[in-house]
Amino acid sequence: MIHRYQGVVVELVSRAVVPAIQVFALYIITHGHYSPGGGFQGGALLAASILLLRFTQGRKESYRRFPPGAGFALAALGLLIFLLVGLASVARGGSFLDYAYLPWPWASPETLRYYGILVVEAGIALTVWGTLVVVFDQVGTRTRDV
Amino acid sequence: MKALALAILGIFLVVLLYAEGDLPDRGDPEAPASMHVSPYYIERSLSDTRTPNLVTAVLADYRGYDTLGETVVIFAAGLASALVLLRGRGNRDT
Amino acid sequence: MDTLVSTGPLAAIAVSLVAAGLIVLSGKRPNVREGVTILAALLKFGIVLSLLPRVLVGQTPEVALFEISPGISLALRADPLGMLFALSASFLWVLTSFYSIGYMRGLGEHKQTRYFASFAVCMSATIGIAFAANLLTLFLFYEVLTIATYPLVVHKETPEAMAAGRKYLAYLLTGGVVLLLAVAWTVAVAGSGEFVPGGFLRGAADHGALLAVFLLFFLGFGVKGAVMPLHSWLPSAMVAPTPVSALLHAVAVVKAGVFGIARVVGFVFGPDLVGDIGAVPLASLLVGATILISSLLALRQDNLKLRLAYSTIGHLSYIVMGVVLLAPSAWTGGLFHIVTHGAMKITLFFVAGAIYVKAHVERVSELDGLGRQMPLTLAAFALASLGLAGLPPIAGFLSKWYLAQGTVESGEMVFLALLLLSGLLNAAYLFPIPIRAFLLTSERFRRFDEAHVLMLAPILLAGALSLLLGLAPNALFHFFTLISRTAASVMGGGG
Amino acid sequence: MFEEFLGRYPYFMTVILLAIGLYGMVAKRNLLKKAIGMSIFQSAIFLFFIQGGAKWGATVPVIDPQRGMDPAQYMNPLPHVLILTAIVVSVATTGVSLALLLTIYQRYRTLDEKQVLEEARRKA
Amino acid sequence: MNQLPLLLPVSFLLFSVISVLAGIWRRDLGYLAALVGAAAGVPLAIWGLFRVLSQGTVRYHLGGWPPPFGIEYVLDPLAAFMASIIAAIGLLVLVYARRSIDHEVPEKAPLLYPVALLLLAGLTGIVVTGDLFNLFVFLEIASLSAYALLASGRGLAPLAAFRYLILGTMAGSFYLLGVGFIYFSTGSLNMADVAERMPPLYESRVLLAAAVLMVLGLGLKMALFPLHPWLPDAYTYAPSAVTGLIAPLMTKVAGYVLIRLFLDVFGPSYLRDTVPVIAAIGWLAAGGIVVGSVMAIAQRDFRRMLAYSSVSQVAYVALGLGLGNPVGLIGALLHILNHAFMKGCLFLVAGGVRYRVGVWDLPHFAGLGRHMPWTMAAFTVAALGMIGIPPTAGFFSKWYLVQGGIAAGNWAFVAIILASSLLTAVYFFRVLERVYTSPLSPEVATSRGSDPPPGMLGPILILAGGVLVLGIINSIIVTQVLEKVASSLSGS
Repeated sequence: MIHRYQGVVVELVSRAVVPAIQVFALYIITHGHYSPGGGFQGGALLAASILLLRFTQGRKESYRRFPPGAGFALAALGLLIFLLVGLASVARGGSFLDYAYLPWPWASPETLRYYGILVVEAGIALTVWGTLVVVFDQVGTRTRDV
Repeated sequence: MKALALAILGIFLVVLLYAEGDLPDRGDPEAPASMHVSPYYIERSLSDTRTPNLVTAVLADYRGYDTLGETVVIFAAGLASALVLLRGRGNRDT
Repeated sequence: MDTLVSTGPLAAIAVSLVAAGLIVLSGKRPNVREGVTILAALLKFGIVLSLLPRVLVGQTPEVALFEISPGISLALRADPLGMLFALSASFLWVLTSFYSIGYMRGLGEHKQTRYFASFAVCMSATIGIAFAANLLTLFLFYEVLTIATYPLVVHKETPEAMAAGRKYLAYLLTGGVVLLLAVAWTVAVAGSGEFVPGGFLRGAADHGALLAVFLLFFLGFGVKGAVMPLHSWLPSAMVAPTPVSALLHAVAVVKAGVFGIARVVGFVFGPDLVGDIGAVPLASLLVGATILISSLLALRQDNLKLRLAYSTIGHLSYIVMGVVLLAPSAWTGGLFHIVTHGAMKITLFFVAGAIYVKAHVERVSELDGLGRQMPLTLAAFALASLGLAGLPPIAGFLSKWYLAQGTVESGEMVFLALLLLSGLLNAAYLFPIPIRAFLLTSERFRRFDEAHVLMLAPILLAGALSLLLGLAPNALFHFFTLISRTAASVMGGGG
Repeated sequence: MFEEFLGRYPYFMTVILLAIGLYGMVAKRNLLKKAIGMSIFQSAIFLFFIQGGAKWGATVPVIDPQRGMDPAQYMNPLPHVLILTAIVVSVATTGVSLALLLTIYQRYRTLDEKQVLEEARRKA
Repeated sequence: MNQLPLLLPVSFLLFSVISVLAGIWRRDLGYLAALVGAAAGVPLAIWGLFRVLSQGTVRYHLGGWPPPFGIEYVLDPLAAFMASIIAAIGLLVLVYARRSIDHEVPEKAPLLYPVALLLLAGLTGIVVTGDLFNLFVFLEIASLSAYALLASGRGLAPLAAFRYLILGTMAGSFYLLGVGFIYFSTGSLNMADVAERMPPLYESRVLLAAAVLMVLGLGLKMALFPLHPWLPDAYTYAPSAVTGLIAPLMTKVAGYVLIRLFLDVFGPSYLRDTVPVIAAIGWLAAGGIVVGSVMAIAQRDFRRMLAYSSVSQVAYVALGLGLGNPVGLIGALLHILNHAFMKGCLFLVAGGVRYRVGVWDLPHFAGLGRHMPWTMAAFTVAALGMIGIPPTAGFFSKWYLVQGGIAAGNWAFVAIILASSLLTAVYFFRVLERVYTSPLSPEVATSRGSDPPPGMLGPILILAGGVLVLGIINSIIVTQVLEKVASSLSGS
């Protein structure tokens, strides 16, 4: 499934589209506070961009852009961010995931919550991104001979 | 096995149709679900979290821990599918 | 009755458990292993004996350990009845230990470590049963005894032994389950299950339910006590090595069953209540039938150990009969029979084992003339046979005498007749053995060749004990005092 | 009457979908079809939750300054949140199930339950 | 704020993530991190248990939001009790897993340990949560991990895992649907809040439907007869360490959820008196006990036999619940603990035999008593426990269950419990007989005879010792922990 697509149009368009998808994904993640969106959706888009690379650029190129092992690292990192945000408020005496206790004493609780949500959404996005690519890589590299 | 499966299906349908009578109507503003917990989110979200999107506010803050669990589920799925497909070199058990 | 906190009962149990561990560890060195066995046997007997003086002056050494179920402790108490059983079992263990070593070495048996270790665990459990102060504790040790006996039954590992083992487990585990139900039911209606002389169940439930509980107890313990029709595991289990048959299937295991029945009648229900709920007719019918039928069956056995096994079944039912007749003399006779039958039957089994080791004979019909080769052994056999048949001055006479008195007291003249008849039957199946051995001759046995002293000495001692108990029932260990005190407390307990 | 119908029919639709999904899960012999049935079943549950969050005369749960913060003006956000989570769970389950199907296919070259068992017996 | 309830699941999660990251760097470190995580869980769980027992239930508001609005964690005696079991079994099995996994499925090792930790996180999350939906999320975490772990065996393992996945997802969905019904009729997801708002709705059909659906779902998860057919295959093909982890915990936690729903959500009076759901569970369990035991007798594969025995043993838990009285419930809870130790021990023994002998057919057990003395001694203890011979732990759960049956006047249940211990004796003594009295089978005789390496033998012996110790101290557990849990039943 992961091989280079023989065709100039597809190659060029996909090269152009991938960054656009990724920017849009960032928008989705960050704009989740005001409109439907957030980490899951954005993460899925990010993953989609990588999958597009995998479909069109072939192994060599797309593995250079996004190594197969990076999926695990990203997924773990995203989850780690989530957990650490939670534990950060624990460290300051609050409840787990109580963003009002985040270590940034100058801001008001609601502002802290606002940014807390943002950080958490970013963590989710990383996890979703990494995991979807991992699943694809696992299944995709196996189905070549099927 | 088959009989068991169909029995489950039968019980399931009977239960669902039996329950139908006492479920609140669709869109009923007086339904318990709309009366009890959710008004709190609608009224407080903006002042608590400065987030107008209620779904995001509930998802990532009020019920943020569910979302952590959800992230773990995704993470678990990644690990799980990789674990299932892991295969050692020269260890093709077919 | 004074109670007295004492770790004695606990130590008596622990000694052989620890010994079992040491035996396993020293498995590679037979001498150490057997040294441990002997030492543990002596030590255990010593500990039990050391409790005796205090019991005789009316104190009750007891110890309650941790709770094993809310409100029920693992409690041990050396009351006269328990002392009676513990004393006879632990004394006979000493004899059997010596005998075992001679027997196992004489035959070069395999897996002796497993054998001695299981034996030690069995003895722990037996003493635990004797000293148990409440139903749950009794049940715990009872089940341990069941399991620990299993390796001994299957010791030979022949297909026959394995089949006997399965049969043994099927009967005994089922009995255990029935017993568990009875114990749980008792605890459910009465609270704790702590033994009280004269019983504690009166008024705890209506008579129908109590009758059901009693029958469950009777069946549960009756399996071990080999009351017909629950007896058939016992003859099968005779495939075990003879010391096992001797101690466990004549003294410890089966006596644990009848001891349990005595406990239940005397200390859970109380004789009066047992009478009131109408349990006596059924129980005594079973027991009477057992005495008669087992004696008849014993007559038909050619295999010496099987004949002894059926004889055991009958004699166990003597004890049960004494217990369920509910008269003081019957109790005295029944309980005394625990001791006397133990001494006599162990003699007989020891002899059977010695014959097997020295002459490799298992059948009665092949014994002709053996008296030449092993006169001392067979003399002991003759002595014990006379005792079992109930001839004075040997121990069996006394217990039968009291039993007979009991039948008169309770007005059950049928049982008196039964007693006399079965005495005749006893004579009929036991006397031919020494008679053949001494009076007939055969080519095979000419030379004087007694068993090894490790086997012979226990035989003679056990035989001597049978005689001594008949001449002076209170000699040595004050068995008779213990018994009369038990009977008095149970009958006078008012419950 | 029509109101009544509108208030009830989504539920019956959901039940029908649930039944289809459940039937697929339990009665189909092809493993992939079982997985598809599972997806249908889960989706039906999502619909059940979502339609339960509806409220006549209310809008999407994003605070609109013109409408203020009156609970009657917005739909119940909680079912949406729950279903977002449940969707993720469903995606995860589907992913794992596909990975499993892939291994099964690689080992036995078929996804028919009976044939898989026959193959396994043949190999053993 | 007392962070205690949170610590267990979150620390498992954290170490799982660390284990993945460390494993990318160096494979051994992944295992080490997982082991540290599991080891950290035990003192936390025990600490939690003591804390709860001395100072009462700890309630924890995640995100700082008060209960009906936020998610609540409730560490009460029951939850702390379950968490301790999970943590203890988890640690022992992870220690054991190293050698066993390297022997059976070495290629799976890099990811197996993080997934195992996720399983533990999921199970502890289920145990401490006080929120119906959060429970679903953690149930799915645990289930997903379990599917993957079970699928990592050889042969038919993926198919067995797939079947389990289908049925497990069905079960989860039933549960979710039940949560939906509860939510739409009460408006709340918090267990305590739901329980409060429920009594006026006791006539509602929706509530009944929710109860039936949830019981159906959890019955599937806990392999309650007749919903058990997924279990034997799943346990038979998985690597032995995996079965050793999942068999003691997974079905029991589903049983725990059932108990939790019964006690704290629907309320005992509803499920027991208003609608006879509890009685139905009891009768199904009675059927399961018999069927599981009989099927176990018919098996030739050691682990398949154990799997069917699990069907029967988990039905004990359901039966204790089905009795609907405090003593029965104590029996059920005690059996969760005892069975975790006994079954864990037995499956680990199976792995040990596999390690030395290579197979786990019953005929190959012949003569192993000499060959691997310690392993088989542990096996003997655990088997006696399963049969219910005192003083092992198994006897005492049977004891309380029988007492519960007598108290409920339900003689049929009493008879079934007692009869099933005899059936259990049949299939275990059959093995014991082989182990100790048959000659070694020829294939085995050639291999080196000894117990498995200490890393595997240690956990086996600890579990076997636990079977004995738990029997001796059962009264402490009952009076200190379980009676507090069951007392809520005696009032009504």
